Amino acid sequence: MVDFEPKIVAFVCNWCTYAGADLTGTSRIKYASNVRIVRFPCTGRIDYMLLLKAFAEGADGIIVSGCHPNDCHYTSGNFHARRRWIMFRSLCDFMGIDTRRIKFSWVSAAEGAKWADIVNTIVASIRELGPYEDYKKVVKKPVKEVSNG
Amino acid sequence: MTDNLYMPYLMKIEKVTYEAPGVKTFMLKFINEEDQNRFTFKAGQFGEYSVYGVGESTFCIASSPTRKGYIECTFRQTGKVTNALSGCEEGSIIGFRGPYGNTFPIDEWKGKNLLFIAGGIALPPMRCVIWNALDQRDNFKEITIIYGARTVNDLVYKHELLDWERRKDIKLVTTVDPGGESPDWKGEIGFVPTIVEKIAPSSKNSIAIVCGPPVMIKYTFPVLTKLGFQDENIYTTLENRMKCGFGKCGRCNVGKYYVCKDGPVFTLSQLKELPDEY
Amino acid sequence: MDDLRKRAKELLESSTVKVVIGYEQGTANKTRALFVEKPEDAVKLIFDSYCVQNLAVYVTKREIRDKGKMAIAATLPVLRSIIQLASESQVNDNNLLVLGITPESKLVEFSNLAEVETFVHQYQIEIDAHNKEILDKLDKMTPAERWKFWIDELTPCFKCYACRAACPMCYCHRCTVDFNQPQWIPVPSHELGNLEWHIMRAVHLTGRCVDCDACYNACPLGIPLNLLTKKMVEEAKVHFGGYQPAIKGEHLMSTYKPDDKENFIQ
Amino acid sequence: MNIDKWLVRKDSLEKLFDILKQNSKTIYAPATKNGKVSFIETDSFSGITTDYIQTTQSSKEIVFPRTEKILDYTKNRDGMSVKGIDLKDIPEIILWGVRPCDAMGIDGLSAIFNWDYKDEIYNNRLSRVTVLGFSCSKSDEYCFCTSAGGGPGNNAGSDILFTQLGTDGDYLAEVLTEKGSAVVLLASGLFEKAGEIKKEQFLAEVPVRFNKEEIRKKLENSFESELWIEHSLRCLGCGACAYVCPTCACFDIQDEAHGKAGTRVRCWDSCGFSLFTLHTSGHNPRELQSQRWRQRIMHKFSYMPDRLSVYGCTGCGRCSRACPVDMNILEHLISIQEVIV
Repeated sequence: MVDFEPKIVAFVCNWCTYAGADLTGTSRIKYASNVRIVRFPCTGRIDYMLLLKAFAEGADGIIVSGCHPNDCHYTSGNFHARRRWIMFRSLCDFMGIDTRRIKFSWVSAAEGAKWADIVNTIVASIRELGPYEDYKKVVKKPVKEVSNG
Repeated sequence: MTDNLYMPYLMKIEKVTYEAPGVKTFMLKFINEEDQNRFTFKAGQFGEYSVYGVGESTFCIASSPTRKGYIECTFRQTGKVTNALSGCEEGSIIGFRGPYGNTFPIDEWKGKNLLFIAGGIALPPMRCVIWNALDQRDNFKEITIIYGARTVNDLVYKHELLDWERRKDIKLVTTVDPGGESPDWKGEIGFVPTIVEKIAPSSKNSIAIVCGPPVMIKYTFPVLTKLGFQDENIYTTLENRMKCGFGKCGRCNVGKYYVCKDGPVFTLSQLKELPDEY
Repeated sequence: MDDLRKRAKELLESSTVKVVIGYEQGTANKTRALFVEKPEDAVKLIFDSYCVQNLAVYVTKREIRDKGKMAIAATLPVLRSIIQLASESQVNDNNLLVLGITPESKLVEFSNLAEVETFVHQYQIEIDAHNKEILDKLDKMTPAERWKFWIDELTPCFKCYACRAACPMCYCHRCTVDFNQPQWIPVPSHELGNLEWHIMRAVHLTGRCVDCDACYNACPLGIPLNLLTKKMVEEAKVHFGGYQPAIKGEHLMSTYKPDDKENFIQ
Repeated sequence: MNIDKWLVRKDSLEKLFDILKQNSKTIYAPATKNGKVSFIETDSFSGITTDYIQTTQSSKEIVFPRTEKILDYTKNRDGMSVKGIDLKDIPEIILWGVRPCDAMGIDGLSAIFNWDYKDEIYNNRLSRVTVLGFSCSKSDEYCFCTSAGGGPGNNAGSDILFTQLGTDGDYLAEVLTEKGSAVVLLASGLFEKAGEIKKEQFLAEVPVRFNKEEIRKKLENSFESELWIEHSLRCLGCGACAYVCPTCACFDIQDEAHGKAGTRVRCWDSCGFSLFTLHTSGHNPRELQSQRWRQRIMHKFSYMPDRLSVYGCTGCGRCSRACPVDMNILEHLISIQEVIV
């Protein structure tokens, strides 16, 4: 898939990763433009359902990123999020959802370079994996003419 | 109507009128000319208005069947579809399926007095009948309209209320719930049932049409009976959750009657036969 | 189970409770729930190896709960569900009296829920061998194979929500799937709708499921959807050392430890 | 109505299946999955399960699918283009191995879908389905088709009804409709003239348990009866009974949007759910489970006979089999007959 441009959705927390991404921009660091950033007050607010909706609407890869533990603006948002990510990721893996397409990371407001690096690596790996055909097939087949019993 | 029952007409929103907080009126024109000419309906019928990608919602056709070339609907922004509808501006496209349901038997009321009692957002189904009657005014004797709302601002069709007030051949009484009046409010103050009792229209040779929230209807019926109205001369409309509008999806039944096919217009005598399931 | 019948009769006669929830003989060799309100009906109560339905689902049902104080004949899974419901403040000592039935089918009456909790904590939530075997078989598959397995299993689902109805932990007055602003889970039972519903159910039961198989027994199509919640029980053990329903205890998914271990966050 | 009766040898059944397959017909037949027998698209005769009393789900799914697109729309700059379902796309289907109670259910569905307004989608699906019914030689305590106006050998709704004469005897084939004779024409070699055959002796024994006319009369003034509450205490309000039932036709209409385009979908719904009648204002005419259980029974045994002169129940007993809490409809109907005066 030479000309495949993966669609990546990034769910990021406003205080650290978004600020980090902002820093990436202000310090003129180039990174892949495939990522679409969605800003959240905190990683604690990033709901597992949003990841499923992202895949349902055609995303090929997802980044979920927020403040490092103990840096959370709301003290415990990222701790709660971490526990949810651990369990949700196991469930996704158990159901066969390709967890290589979901990247979890901590990026602080000062780590502009790390943000660019994370985006570039995931875009490269998803470009190699190709579009998320399995999920797209399930979405495209919303209504079976006559489903079996 | 194509053979697919579920296929709506495509309608363009010609005019959007802001009636009250969260209440809007749409004037809709058929995009396809023949549908426009072929389309007829009677007072009291309703339709399914659809916003594509969101869903369908049920409300009555608020314009009178005597006014050709367009239909109007009034709705309050409460659910998923009505929220999407109130987001539509003039010129956008929505769908309309109908007309469904039975009608107010206007022809039988010729030569009678008409008493319209409406509450809050229930004036639209009445407005359709009122204009229908007014467009053949001399068929009817006295026409009285008693319309109440929670506050002055909640009164819908404000400009039409003024027209009706100026007309000599109608008696219009508007009221607001106690505490809902504005300083320069000249109309009545009080709940609709109490105002009906105060005005005490005569029940001789007259028909009463009542639409409004269930609590208003519950307290208005006894007043009308006390005034001497017969059960079969009191008409009202029932509102139930609906999806198809033509008796298939099975959810709007009250006992063995389907509000979308045997209603929405019922007389009080019919209502009394219905089991307590509405 | 004569002492259960005798005790139920006494409780009703002294009207310490308004209703006793137990099992009665059903059609064919099935058993089903019975709500005894009159002392003389207590004789219909039975208990045998067929009594597997989780009766705790009824303690949050409005028509039963509004009758007044309830007594419930509870086997181990039901006891666990009751403690989990108590920890989510759905039941308490003055609206529920528990008649425990131990794994050795002996009647043990608990005077309060704390006693039930100590009894329940004697037993760990263990996935039975048969299901553990299936879980291991699935773990050995590649993600693509697991995906195919689950899409095939979930496609026949017609979203009758019997799994939700039969689960004592699914007592929400209005479930997320019943909201349409926004409509998180598609209503139609096509492949995407089924996938998202079963993922949502597994996530909402993580850390709350007591592995009683009520959902699997209720599914009219025999879909092995209890494997999802069993996997989450196993994962909870692997990552956080497992959990036990506890009235005052922490809930697995609404607390955290600063040193929660993981190997995938960069 | 003179039904022409044919004899089909035991081993020519497989040949019939293959002939139908060769004529590129899609065949749905009972097959086992997860220990449950359901109608699944089958390509080989050997894949068909034969020793079962009833499939878990009825064959309703074939004429009234659980999810069905009714229109497509696309928003474009100058407006909206909406396309209905192309009725010609609906495939030809052979329904193999339908029990008489399922076939009879089609009459109930057709009554609803053709009450005043004709539902062309349903009618088109039905017109493309050929129902090959198989009579019942076994029944269990859930079956009550004989009380609901049907029977183990009832041919209502079937295009051809096969009755096996004895455990591994040949089949009596009663051809009832043009679609049936079309199949006979297709495989005329396999159908031999059948003499006078009394099929009753090979049918299952299903005792009559109640009189549906009597129940219908009693239901008329039983709206306020306490029975509804007592019966429905253990009902959990799921949709299993409605979705396995051959005559339940209630549906929901939902829109699905993906960007600029989307579909409007009709999908199954159940009166057992509280959402079924919930108003946006929060008011719900049927708030309690007892009211919803009453609606289920009244609709099938009182409203449908009154309005559509067809009962909404064929006595298959599926709802009792599928119910997680053993809400046995037969038991409730019998107690209605005895208790309500």
